[in-house]
Amino acid sequence: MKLITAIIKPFKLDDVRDALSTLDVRGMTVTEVKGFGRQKGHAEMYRGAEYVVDFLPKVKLEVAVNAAIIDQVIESLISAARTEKIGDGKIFVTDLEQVVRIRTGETDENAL
Amino acid sequence: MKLITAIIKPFKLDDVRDALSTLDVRGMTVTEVKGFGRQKGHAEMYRGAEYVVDFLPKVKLEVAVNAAIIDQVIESLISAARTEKIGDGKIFVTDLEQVVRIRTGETDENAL
Amino acid sequence: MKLITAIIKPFKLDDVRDALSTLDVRGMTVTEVKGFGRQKGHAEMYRGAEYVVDFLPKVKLEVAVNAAIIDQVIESLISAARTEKIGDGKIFVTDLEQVVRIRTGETDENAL
Amino acid sequence: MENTLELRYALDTFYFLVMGAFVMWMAAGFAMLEAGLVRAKNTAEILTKNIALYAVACIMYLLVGYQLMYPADGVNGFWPGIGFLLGAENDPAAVLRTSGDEWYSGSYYSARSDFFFQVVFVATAMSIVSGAIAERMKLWPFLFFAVVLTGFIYPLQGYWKWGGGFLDAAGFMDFAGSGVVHLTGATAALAGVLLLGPRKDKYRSDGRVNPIPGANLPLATLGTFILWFGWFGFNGGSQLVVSNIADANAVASIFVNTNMAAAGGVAAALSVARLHFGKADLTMALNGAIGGLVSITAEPLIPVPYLATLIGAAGGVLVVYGIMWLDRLRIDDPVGAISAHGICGAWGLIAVVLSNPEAALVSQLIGLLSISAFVMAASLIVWALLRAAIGIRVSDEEEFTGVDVSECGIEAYPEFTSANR
Amino acid sequence: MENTLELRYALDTFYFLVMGAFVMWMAAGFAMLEAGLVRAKNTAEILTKNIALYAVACIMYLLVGYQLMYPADGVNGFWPGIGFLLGAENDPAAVLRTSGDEWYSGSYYSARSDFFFQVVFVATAMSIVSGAIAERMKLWPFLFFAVVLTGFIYPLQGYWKWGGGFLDAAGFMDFAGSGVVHLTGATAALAGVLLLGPRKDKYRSDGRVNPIPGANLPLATLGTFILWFGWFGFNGGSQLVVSNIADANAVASIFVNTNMAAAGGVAAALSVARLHFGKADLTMALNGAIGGLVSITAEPLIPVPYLATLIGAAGGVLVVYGIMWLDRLRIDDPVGAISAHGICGAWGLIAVVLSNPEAALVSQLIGLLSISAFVMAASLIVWALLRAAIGIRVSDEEEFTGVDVSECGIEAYPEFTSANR
Amino acid sequence: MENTLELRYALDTFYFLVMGAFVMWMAAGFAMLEAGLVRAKNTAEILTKNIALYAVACIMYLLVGYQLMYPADGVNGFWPGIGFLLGAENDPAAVLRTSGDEWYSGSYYSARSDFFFQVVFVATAMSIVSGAIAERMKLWPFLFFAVVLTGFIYPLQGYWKWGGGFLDAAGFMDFAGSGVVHLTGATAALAGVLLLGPRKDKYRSDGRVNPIPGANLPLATLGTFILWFGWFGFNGGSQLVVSNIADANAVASIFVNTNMAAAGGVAAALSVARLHFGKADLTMALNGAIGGLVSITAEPLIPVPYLATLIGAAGGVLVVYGIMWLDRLRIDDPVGAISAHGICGAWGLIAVVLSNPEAALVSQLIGLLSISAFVMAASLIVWALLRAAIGIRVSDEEEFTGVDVSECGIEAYPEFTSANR
Ligand SMILES: Nc1ncnc2c1ncn2[C@@H]1O[C@H](COP(=O)(O)OP(=O)(O)O)[C@@H](O)[C@H]1O
Ligand SMILES: Nc1ncnc2c1ncn2[C@@H]1O[C@H](COP(=O)(O)OP(=O)(O)O)[C@@H](O)[C@H]1O
Ligand SMILES: Nc1ncnc2c1ncn2[C@@H]1O[C@H](COP(=O)(O)OP(=O)(O)O)[C@@H](O)[C@H]1O
Repeated sequence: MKLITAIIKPFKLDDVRDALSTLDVRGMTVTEVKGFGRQKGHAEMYRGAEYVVDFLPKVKLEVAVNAAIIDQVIESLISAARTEKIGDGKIFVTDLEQVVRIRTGETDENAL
Repeated sequence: MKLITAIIKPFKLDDVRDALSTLDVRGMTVTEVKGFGRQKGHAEMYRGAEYVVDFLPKVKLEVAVNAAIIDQVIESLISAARTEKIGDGKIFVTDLEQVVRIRTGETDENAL
Repeated sequence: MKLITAIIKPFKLDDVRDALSTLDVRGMTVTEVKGFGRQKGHAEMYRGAEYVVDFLPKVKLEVAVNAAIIDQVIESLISAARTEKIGDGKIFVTDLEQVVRIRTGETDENAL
Repeated sequence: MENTLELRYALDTFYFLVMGAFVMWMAAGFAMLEAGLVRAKNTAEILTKNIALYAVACIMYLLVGYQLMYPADGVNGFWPGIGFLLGAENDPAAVLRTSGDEWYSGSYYSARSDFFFQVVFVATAMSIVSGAIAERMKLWPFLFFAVVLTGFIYPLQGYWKWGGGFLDAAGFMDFAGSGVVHLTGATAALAGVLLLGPRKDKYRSDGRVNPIPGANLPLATLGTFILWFGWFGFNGGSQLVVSNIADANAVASIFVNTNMAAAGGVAAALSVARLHFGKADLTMALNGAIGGLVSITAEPLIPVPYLATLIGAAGGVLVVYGIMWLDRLRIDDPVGAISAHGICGAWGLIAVVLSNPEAALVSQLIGLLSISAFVMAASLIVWALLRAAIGIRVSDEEEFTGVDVSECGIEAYPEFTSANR
Repeated sequence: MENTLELRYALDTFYFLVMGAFVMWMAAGFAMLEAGLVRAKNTAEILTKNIALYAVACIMYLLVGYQLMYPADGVNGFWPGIGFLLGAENDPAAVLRTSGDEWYSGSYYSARSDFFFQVVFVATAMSIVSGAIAERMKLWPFLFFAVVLTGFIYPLQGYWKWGGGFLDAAGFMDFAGSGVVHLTGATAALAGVLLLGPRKDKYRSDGRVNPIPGANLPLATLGTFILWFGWFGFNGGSQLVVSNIADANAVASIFVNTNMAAAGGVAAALSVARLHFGKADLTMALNGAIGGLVSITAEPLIPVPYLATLIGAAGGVLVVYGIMWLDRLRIDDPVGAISAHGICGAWGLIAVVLSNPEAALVSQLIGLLSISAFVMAASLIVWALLRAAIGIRVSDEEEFTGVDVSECGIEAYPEFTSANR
Repeated sequence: MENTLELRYALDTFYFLVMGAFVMWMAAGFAMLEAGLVRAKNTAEILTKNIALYAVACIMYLLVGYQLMYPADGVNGFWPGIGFLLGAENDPAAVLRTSGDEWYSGSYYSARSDFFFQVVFVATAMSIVSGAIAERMKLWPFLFFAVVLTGFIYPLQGYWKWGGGFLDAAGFMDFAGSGVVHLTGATAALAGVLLLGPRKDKYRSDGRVNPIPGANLPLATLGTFILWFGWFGFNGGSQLVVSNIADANAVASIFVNTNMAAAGGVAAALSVARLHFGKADLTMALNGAIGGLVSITAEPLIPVPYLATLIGAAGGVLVVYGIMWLDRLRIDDPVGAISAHGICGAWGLIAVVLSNPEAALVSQLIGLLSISAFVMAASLIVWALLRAAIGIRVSDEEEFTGVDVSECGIEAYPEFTSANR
């Protein structure tokens, strides 16, 4: 099993979720994060003084999937999240050694 | 060392923390997240229009532990977090290659 | 590639970001978390009743880096984040199997 | 005797000023109500609109509107003739020369106090608009519309009734402005909404409504209480005079009826919400209070308090169904202003015939239609011109990010919200 | 002369209406104070309770309560006899026929203005209840209790003193309602809390108190300032008449004393908090202001301002210790209403003897006990019946999720909070 | 005749009390404005300061200040002589013995109502200070300063003008207190800020300004609306008498001018912000309203409304540039109080000569300089003594964590914010 962690633009969340639902992805976990990267924050003014908002609001998506479908998931994730503008985000894949469903105690593939 | 990531129901957080304290777990990190899974969100009404709250509030717990005690930790985590209702959450285990304590520079097992 | 996850004190975030910018680190992702560890929360009073705030505000930093520069990054991270007071936080390193840049589809080292 | 006249004049002026200050306070009520019912990302901008429209209303009504609405001599029943600025203040000596009988033929309270009371009414009308077009209209075209509404559109139709124009002659009754103020504001708002379209994502392609919850309901509740309080000035001051037993009794009746209508509106709206949604939707209770208040405004004096309660309750029912009905028509009004001020305003005009023997249904309908047709036409033209000239709607991206950042450059709650809502 | 009578009548009526409007504004104060001191997840519901109870109070007092409290002819000192609706408005001609001496024997201001002033008092009493039972009581049983309290319980004991019943005859003094209004509200609240029990997790098994911080302290502060402001109407209007030198002086003294008592309450409560907790607990300062105000309400006229300050300061001390003491008894009152209105209400009744030579401690105690015993008994019965019939407490799960979702179906701050608090 | 005197007395007293209550309400306005413009972590503390300073002001002015400012017989034009407590209330019989001509030589309204009106002014002056020193000054030294300012510094300079001292003799004109109240408050604030230094991180080493956005702009807007409303009492009550035609006209003019100046201030500040920043900075619009109000306060009676609008607009321009200029001088004022009350206060004093033929620029400048020099010197001394004795600034760590936790032990919004802002 693999854990796919994707940093995406917040307003793409619904699209991505819909895209993944069509695959065999049964769940995901979402965190609000702030991102820092090539995309630069915008300058704002407050009472005459300028300042730059460095960190941009992003959404982090964590999806545990069966290793078998990983390419498929990444592909559909990319096509749903892509705007082709800078700041679209990244996908990270890590290995999952073990998965347990708390309710039932089922483990690994069965627990996804 | 392993990193245990658990998605649990928010009101179980205190129970889980208490359970882990009895083991040799010295710290943990908690993030508020939103979950999406088999458990469906509830329908709400606002000014006569219905809508479904898809994403449910969950809490993500990250605990770095010595590989030796991992089964024990998972077991006690499960029994503290379980309500046997849908949506109890998942536990993911990943491998930790390195751990450093920032204050002292201690590494690996000593840093936990 | 490796994923460096650091739990640090919130007010050290700017220093850490500045320190990493001088290295070849192009991006990072930041999450607000609550930490539980050796550092104990402080007692507060509300209307005559005392209570202890257990969980302390921390910031979680995730930085994906080329395995080659990992020691360098950790070192500069530590020196920027350290206050030598309890609660300075931890650094965790995990292996990243795959990285994709959503905008371009570039992968791995190129995607960082 | 002299002293008595002085005292009457003084008491009526003071009463007028206090009632006017209460109405001015309604500006804060609208600002809070609207700020509470929009999303966090559009809150600073709606606040800016509210305080700026109040300033615009004061300035425009001073320069043009007051003279237009209350001309010394109207050209005819439809057209007052163009006039500017204020007239002179009353001369104390002249006031004292008036004998008791002539007293009330002139307005024997301070002329400046009359202006003050009138100017806060204009601001009320314009405040209604800001709520309905919230979360998607550009700031500057809105303020330009405020210039036209408060300087020209409102005073013109106001002249028809309160300035002694053709609606007054036709026996149209509108004591404190269910029509002249509230229906006018709601109609101008509706015109804007029609040209503006709904907020993105409000209506789904499958025809269902996507609710967009307000960010701060305590604020919305506070706004409603402020409006309720201010309405004692709005209706109570519209008696114009308090300095004798009959008028004092009248003002007291108006206070009681105004309060009871709002109470009836809350009770009814909450009950309807409970019935239809199964839950006690607070926002509907708030709209119910306002619906009740608007409904009694055309005739707050004559009904017994029980009838006033019922008129308000009917307003509370109407406002809830009105909101759902407008949503079905895809007329998107984030705060329910069109329903509360428009539908209940119309109902208020009609309800006059329930208690006032001098009112006729047909006159009321003539008034209702004249005001709404004129305001709709004039507003549509102004909004359309603005749309053609500079655009009235923000871009999709600005709407997504929130107009606070795009229009005001600041956030209303920079520490409380995450940006991905 | 005629004109002078007319003017007196007009001025007193206008004064009464303005003071009444100030008191109505207190409804907003209670709503904000309570909304600020509960958790975010219970905010929309407490707001709904507040606006709905105000509506219920107005309707019930109109239909039954007013006639019950101020009957034309009470049956005896305890029982006014059943009556409904309002009496007639004063006839101007009859008023003018009154000679100067008889003038104040009748209430020569508008009868409707009297109703208005009275009805906002009832709402105040009921507002006290909503705070104490917050965060765990169901909405609809609460509103049913409001029907009974505002229609029957409050007017009945009100009759005893202000309607000319046995407490009045016994020489009990309660100028503006430390007992009739505040103690009544607090006692009804205490009865509810006793049957309801504390919020889950408020008291730990080891006997310690688990603080549950309020979600929005600026709101609570705003509410306190609103109450402070409204109290000028509450006490100042209770002089009933302002139209001559002596009464005008009296009203002025009341304003000064009311203000000074609140100031004393803040200073004292903050000092006690500083002493005991080491920090300047804002919520105690807020409770101190209210405690000071309640304390002076039974006799805001006679004390010199220095004494008024001290009476208020004593109230500020009492309210802080009262809150801690009630917590030790596991009587859970999220906003401190029982302490501020009950304990300080009792103190206010007793403090009358410090300045009013006509007051006797024993009469004050008789009043204190009669009111609190009756209200406690009546309220316990009503709450118990409601509990048996439909339940008064939400389920544990609803309490955990928050009553906003379960009772109102909406959240007060949907964008600001995360759900796991 | 007797009745007429009684009525005049009663009406003027009632007017005074209502206007005073409006001014008292400004305390809430300052509290909300300041709470909205600081960061969340410093909100409970600023609220505590605001309610506590109001209490301190009332107590100190009662004990010392009032007698100092309005002595029966001043020692000389600079020094009133030490006095304590209030004088006696007017005796009705004595009032009635006064013949018409003498009437206004004495203040024939209730003496207590005069105290009430005056005491809320002191609180206003002190409220100005709390905003400017926000987010970094300790609570208790601040309250100690409040003791000195409201008991001594304010009354002393107040005596110079309003108590009949040397500035009054010099022909200095300050109708409602652009100088006596607003400039005084702003100067005391400036003295504090100079000794206190800017908030950490406000000014970068490269000379640029680091903006620190306010946490809750709806609250700040509400505060501004409250101030706007309360200002009708502030200026309108300063006519002191309303009970005849000429005075009633005067009060009405003051209401209109006050309103127009605020409107002008909003319009001008918003336009300047638009011009310079490209966006409609809401906080500048709010400061503009206050700047306009302060500007008209020295002479709200004589200008025609168009001139009042322009005087207010000039205030709106000044306040924006003033804020940017003070930032360049590294004078850190989180809410813009020094600019709005100080710079606009000075401008208001000067603007008197535009409409009042009896005013002379040189007298105005003498007043401006006397007040600001004295208040600056006295305040610097008190702040410096406090700094030496107990320190006035919180530690760096407390400033980082927020003074809510360190000074009050509680958070203003415990559920809304994350701690790493
Ligand atoms: N090395 C990194 N480690 C962790 N997160 C990163 C890294 N680089 C980028 N990110 C995240 O991805 C987001 C988008 O990256 P950015 O460089 O702005 O644009 P793009 O994805 O188009 O290259 C950032 O805001 C940040 O949250
Ligand atoms: N494949 C997944 N990847 C990441 N998180 C998941 C995944 N499946 C479930 N989760 C998380 O676990 C939570 C509970 O899962 P759910 O399917 O609702 O119930 P259960 O745990 O009882 O099977 C979800 O809300 C989500 O946060
Ligand atoms: N075993 C662990 N797993 C996950 N996070 C941890 C663990 N131990 C500590 N942390 C995180 O690191 C933070 C600091 O740890 P703490 O023990 O308080 O001090 P120190 O880092 O100085 O040893 C904690 O607040 C927590 O967020």
